[in-house]
Amino acid sequence: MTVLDLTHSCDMQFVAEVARESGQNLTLCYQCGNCTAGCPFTFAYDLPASSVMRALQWGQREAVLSCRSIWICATCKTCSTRCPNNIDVARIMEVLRQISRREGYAPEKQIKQFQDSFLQSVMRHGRVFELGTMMSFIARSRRLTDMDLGPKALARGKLFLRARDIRGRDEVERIFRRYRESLEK
Amino acid sequence: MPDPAADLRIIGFLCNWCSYGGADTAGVARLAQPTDLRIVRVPCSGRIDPLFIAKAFYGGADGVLVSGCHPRDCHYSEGNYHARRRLELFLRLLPALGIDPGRFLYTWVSASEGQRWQQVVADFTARVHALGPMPRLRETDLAAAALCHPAAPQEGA
Amino acid sequence: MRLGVFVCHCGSNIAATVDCAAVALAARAMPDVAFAADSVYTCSEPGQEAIVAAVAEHGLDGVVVASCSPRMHERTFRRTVARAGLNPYMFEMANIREHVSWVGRDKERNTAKATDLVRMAVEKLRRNRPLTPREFPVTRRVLVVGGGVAGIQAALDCADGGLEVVLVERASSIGGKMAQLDKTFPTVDCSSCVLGPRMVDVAQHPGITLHAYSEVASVSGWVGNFEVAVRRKATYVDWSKCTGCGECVKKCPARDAPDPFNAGLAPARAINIPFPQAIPKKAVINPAHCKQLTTGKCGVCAKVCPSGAIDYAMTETTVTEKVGAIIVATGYELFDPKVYGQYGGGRYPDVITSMQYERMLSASGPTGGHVLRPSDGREPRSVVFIQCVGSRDRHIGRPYCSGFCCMYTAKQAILTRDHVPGAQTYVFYMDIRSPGKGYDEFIRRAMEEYGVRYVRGRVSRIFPKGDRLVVRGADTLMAAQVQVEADLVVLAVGAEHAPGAHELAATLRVSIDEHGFFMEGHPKLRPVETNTAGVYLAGACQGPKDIPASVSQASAAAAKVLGLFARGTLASDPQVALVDPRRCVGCLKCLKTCPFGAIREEQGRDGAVRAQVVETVCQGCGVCCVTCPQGAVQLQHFTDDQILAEVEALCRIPLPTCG
Amino acid sequence: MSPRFAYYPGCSLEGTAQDYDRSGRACCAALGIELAEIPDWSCCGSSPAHAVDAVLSGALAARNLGLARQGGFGAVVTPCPNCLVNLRTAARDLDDPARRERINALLSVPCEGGLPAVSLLQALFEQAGPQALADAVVRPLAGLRVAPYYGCILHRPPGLMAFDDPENPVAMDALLEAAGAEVVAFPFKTECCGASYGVPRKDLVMELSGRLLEAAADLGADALAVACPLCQMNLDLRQDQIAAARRRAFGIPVFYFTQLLGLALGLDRADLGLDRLVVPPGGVLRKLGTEG
Ligand SMILES: Cc1cc2nc3c(=O)[nH]c(=O)nc-3n(C[C@H](O)[C@H](O)[C@H](O)COP(=O)(O)OP(=O)(O)OC[C@H]3O[C@@H](n4cnc5c(N)ncnc54)[C@H](O)[C@@H]3O)c2cc1C
Ligand SMILES: Cc1cc2nc3c(=O)[nH]c(=O)nc-3n(C[C@H](O)[C@H](O)[C@H](O)COP(=O)(O)OP(=O)(O)OC[C@H]3O[C@@H](n4cnc5c(N)ncnc54)[C@H](O)[C@@H]3O)c2cc1C
Ligand code: SF4
Ligand code: SF4
Ligand code: SF4
Ligand code: SF4
Ligand code: SF4
Ligand code: SF4
Ligand code: SF4
Ligand code: SF4
Repeated sequence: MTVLDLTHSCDMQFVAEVARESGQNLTLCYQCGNCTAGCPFTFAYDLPASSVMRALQWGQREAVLSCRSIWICATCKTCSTRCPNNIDVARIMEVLRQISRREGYAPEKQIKQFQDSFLQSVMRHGRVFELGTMMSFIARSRRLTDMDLGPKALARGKLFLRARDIRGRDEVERIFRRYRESLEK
Repeated sequence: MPDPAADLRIIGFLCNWCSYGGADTAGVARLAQPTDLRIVRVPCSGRIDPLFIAKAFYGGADGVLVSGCHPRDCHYSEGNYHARRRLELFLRLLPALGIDPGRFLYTWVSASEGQRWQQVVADFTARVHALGPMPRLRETDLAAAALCHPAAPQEGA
Repeated sequence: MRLGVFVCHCGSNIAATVDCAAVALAARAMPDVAFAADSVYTCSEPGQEAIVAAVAEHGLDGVVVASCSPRMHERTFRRTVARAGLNPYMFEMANIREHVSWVGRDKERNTAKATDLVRMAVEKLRRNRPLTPREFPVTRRVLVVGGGVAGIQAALDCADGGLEVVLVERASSIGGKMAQLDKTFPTVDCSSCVLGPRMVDVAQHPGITLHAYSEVASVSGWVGNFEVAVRRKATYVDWSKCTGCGECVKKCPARDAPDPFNAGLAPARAINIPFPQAIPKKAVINPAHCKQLTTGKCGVCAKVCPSGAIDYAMTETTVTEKVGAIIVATGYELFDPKVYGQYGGGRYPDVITSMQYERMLSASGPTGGHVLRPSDGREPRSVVFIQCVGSRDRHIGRPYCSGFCCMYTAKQAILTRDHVPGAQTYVFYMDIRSPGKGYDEFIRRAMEEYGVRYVRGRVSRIFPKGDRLVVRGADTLMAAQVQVEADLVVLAVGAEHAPGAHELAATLRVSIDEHGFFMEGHPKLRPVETNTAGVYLAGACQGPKDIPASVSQASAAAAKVLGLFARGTLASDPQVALVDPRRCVGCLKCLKTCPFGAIREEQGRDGAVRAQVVETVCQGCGVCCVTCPQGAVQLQHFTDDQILAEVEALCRIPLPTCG
Repeated sequence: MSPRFAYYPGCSLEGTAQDYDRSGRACCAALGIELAEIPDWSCCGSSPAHAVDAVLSGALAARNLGLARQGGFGAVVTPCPNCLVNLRTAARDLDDPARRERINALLSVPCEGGLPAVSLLQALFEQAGPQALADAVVRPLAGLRVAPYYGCILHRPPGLMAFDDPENPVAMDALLEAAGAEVVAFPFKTECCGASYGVPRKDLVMELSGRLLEAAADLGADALAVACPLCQMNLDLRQDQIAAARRRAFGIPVFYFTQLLGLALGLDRADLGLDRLVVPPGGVLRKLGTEG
């Protein structure tokens, strides 16, 4: 392990950015560990939630934005519900995920690909077309997955083979378009 | 360099036991506040004669803040009830005196409520700044103000 | 008039954000100011001597000190000017620290504001008159409210000092929480061995009158002469006859009454004596559970009582006590962990509170000192303690540390190993607060000698698994999610204010803080006094405190009372109202509004009725002054003239003299 | 007087969770709760949208609130907890002028304010309630041991959802008990099932849903009752995958709570979509004395 140089590695602008976007006061965290203790995904995290909070307090931008945990977090809100300091940890995780995505980090490629596939489907059809989302994900990730489920779902009429667009499809597409434009501005 | 004259004249009447203590608590906790307010210490909010406030406005105060103990916490049992009755009456008379009621605030702050005090001062100062300096009153207004003296016929009527 | 002004730097506390020299310079131009200077620490000896010297050298008639809050040092400087030969009331303070330098960031504005405050003080002082206090006799008796360890100590110290003591306790026995404890840290000696004899002393001391099962109903009067109404609740047992034999308790068929003494671990009978060492050891009927009192069918206790003490018709009574001072020692209440749904919120029988565990450890408790799981009566092999339950948690509105739970948890973990050899103990903690003498060594012993396993992290939830409980937490030092399987979980619940503290504070006219604990006069300089003269604080009613701290504070409060009564008389505050007989028309409006009944009707020699203030009764609130249509009654030191002079000092326009 | 709600099914209820949709509508109809589907509703964005951006997510949900407002409804009911979070968050944001402006900048038809949204569970609990349900039961679920599983976000965060106890919710328990079932004290009522990670990170679902199934099996539950399409999919459709990953067979049918209520109410079997369950419910139905 290398020495962490606190004088030079602490990015307070980053801390301020997260605080502003999330509306949370990061100094409130006293590292009780409750978020880590309650989080159902801690077993899969590379940085437990309370360590994300700590690294964030110390402005460890790179460590935080490149960690897998912020992508794996499912926004289940257990942490926010139990934090003794009323910190909405889930909101912070979400903001970190958004920044991480904006800045081109994607340590959990497949999660990002799945999200992209999902939103693409919403944009095209106005509603999610489940089979389409799956196909798009398989195309993006080049991974064949859940081949065992298709027949089961089909047999029980849980899967449609063709997308049905809603009338307001264009309106939904425009939401995405305007969003993209707003980012460019 | 900010102009010290930019401070408006805000006069606070504070009871010694609760609100003056609350202002001290805010000070001890270094809770930053705007500088406009000057505090007159009185033993009890029940000591505050509405005429003091009317005269302060006449004298050019841009805002007047009165703060006492919370309703059931008065050091003198019931002084703040007297104050409340008088000041509520006074508040209703303000427009007749040509004074924007926004320039006057009556509130409660206890000795432990440093943060609340900070908030009260910040909010009230901002409110007074939004109204700007107090227009000059006429002597006749002040004569009218004398009517709000609690011993004058209105009270109890 | 020749006035002197001293502007204090308070080291850099004031000088950093106020130009003190400029304030002094400006003061020199104020009317009647003959001398003005700045001074580094005005309250220090050289600072005070400079005032004394300046008074002599410049022939001053009055002094203004611009420094900290008058609540801090007004008395100090009044003594200084008295030493300089002036009347102590020829003194004013301008608060340029708490109200200026500590809250304003802009030096220029602060300096202007400080100058204004000095001008106000000068204008007021120009209108001050010398005042002289009067002496009045005091009642050399003291009321102690609350009979926990703090109240007991205060009562005994006062009584040993020769005062008559009235001790009022809400429960049927004194002893408070300490009586419920098994052993106490850091010595781990038996609680009842330490406290028991002190309780007996209370019962036997000729100077102490004990009103148990009683509460303070109302208080009137003032320091030196309070009148207290004590409400003695109905016990339905004539205590003058009851011998505490306990026959009634054994035979009572109503067995589901709550038992606060055992913290709800077991039910009590409708007629009960809380514990064998109770003082007084008398029976009390719980009217909500007694079959006779609820349905009219039973009367067993009356039949079995050998002394004929049972009295179902008893009603509450009130006695009046005259005292000169009051010590509040009402202690604290334990946090109810039901709000923590994630810890079971009362649903899991084997998740208990620390006080329940204390009763379980106690040989006189419902399990006879055996550690047994409430669910199945089995001895636990693994006990998990969770600290900070209901403390340091803003989420539930309890941001403060309860101070003693780290220590008692270590104690209970140690005792667990003594009671159940081989049992494994775990403690989830966030920080360990053990600053007393021998305290940290105690914690270390728990870890090193007793093998208590400390886990640094909060517990997120508890859930059942088979007949055990899984405690899911984190070890933040390992950055890991951890879990422990427990047979018994003990929640180290924190302290909150005693029930009824708000009402008692209102009755006594003292303040409480935002969490309902009583407010001390000053955290460092007046920690056992309140801002109401003659009312003192002892023990956990002022904030969470362990036994050593509660006892120290109780002795300190007793010393304060003994000091107050050291002379047979007290000096009254001369800042009282005064009626100008030439202006008074005898309407008596003032008499009706005075909250203290301090105004009397007086017939003058001319036969006309006028108001007159009884100086020793007047508390100086000034309510009467505003009421008087003639401006005839004026509060000395806070006259209309003086207050308006302060207002005028701030105004751009001279005030007219109307009204 | 039956209260009329705007009904927002959400995408899953047209696809994998049609049985939830049908059984939910049928229960509401039987208990006098009138639902009217929001015409031409669109996807709320689900979790991927708020993974990307709060305003984008807000706009996708707000379009639907706008449509419901146009329809003159006072409240929206949705069966899906994920949709509920998005609708509630959007409703809150729409009541804040600054955020409303940012959301409306993305919408073709601006939405001038929020609209209360409640879960189907809350609607059934508050509009009908256990007593009314018990009164309407024709075939009690006697002897059926059900583990109620609420999922993680149905009641969380408490500030936003403002219904039931976030740590130990009881609304579904009460309804199932009213339907005559024996409700198991399920310790993982609000633990996460792995959410939408089934596709991109199957291992997460295997672990989390695996824990749930094991706990239910250890408690001897005959069935799980759920209120979320994702939970149902993870626990039911993926139950074989989980069994393989954890080397333990479960065979626990996973019902939507509305399907169980529907059974007790004696509703038409065709409306309950029991044939769509992947883990066959036959054993359970036999236990109830009604062949599957
Ligand atoms: C589980 C546990 C274990 C502990 N172990 C230790 C230990 O080992 N060592 C240690 O130093 N400390 C220990 N403590 C702390 C200890 O309990 C307190 O320090 C101590 O009890 C404080 O004493 P007190 O007299 O101030 O308050 P209390 O003990 O609370 O006594 C207050 C008394 O006032 C009475 N009262 C309240 N209100 C009124 C009213 N309005 N009118 C009349 N009477 C009233 C109450 O009935 C009570 O008798 C422990 C605390 C707990 C919870
Ligand atoms: C850096 C620092 C910062 C601190 N800050 C704070 C703070 O912010 N707030 C706070 O509450 N506490 C603070 N403290 C603690 C504070 O200093 C002590 O609580 C306090 O000084 C104790 O007072 P005392 O009178 O008991 O002892 P002392 O201050 O030590 O006074 C003892 C006196 O006795 C004299 N003396 C010693 N032996 C003899 C003898 N044999 N004969 C005659 N005289 C003798 C000594 O010369 C001394 O004058 C701080 C301490 C330190 C070290
Ligand atoms: S629960 Fe809250 S205070 Fe505790 S570590 Fe997590 S964010 Fe920090
Ligand atoms: S919201 Fe995210 S970080 Fe918080 S407990 Fe759930 S998964 Fe973990
Ligand atoms: S008088 Fe007050 S302000 Fe001056 S040095 Fe003393 S404490 Fe500080
Ligand atoms: S009331 Fe009678 S029986 Fe009961 S303890 Fe007293 S003397 Fe004994
Ligand atoms: S009369 Fe009441 S207290 Fe006495 S024995 Fe019967 S139930 Fe118990
Ligand atoms: S004393 Fe210890 S356990 Fe108690 S609140 Fe403070 S830190 Fe927590
Ligand atoms: S109110 Fe004034 S005038 Fe009337 S009796 Fe009292 S002092 Fe005299
Ligand atoms: S100042 Fe007046 S009202 Fe107040 S106690 Fe004295 S006499 Fe009574």
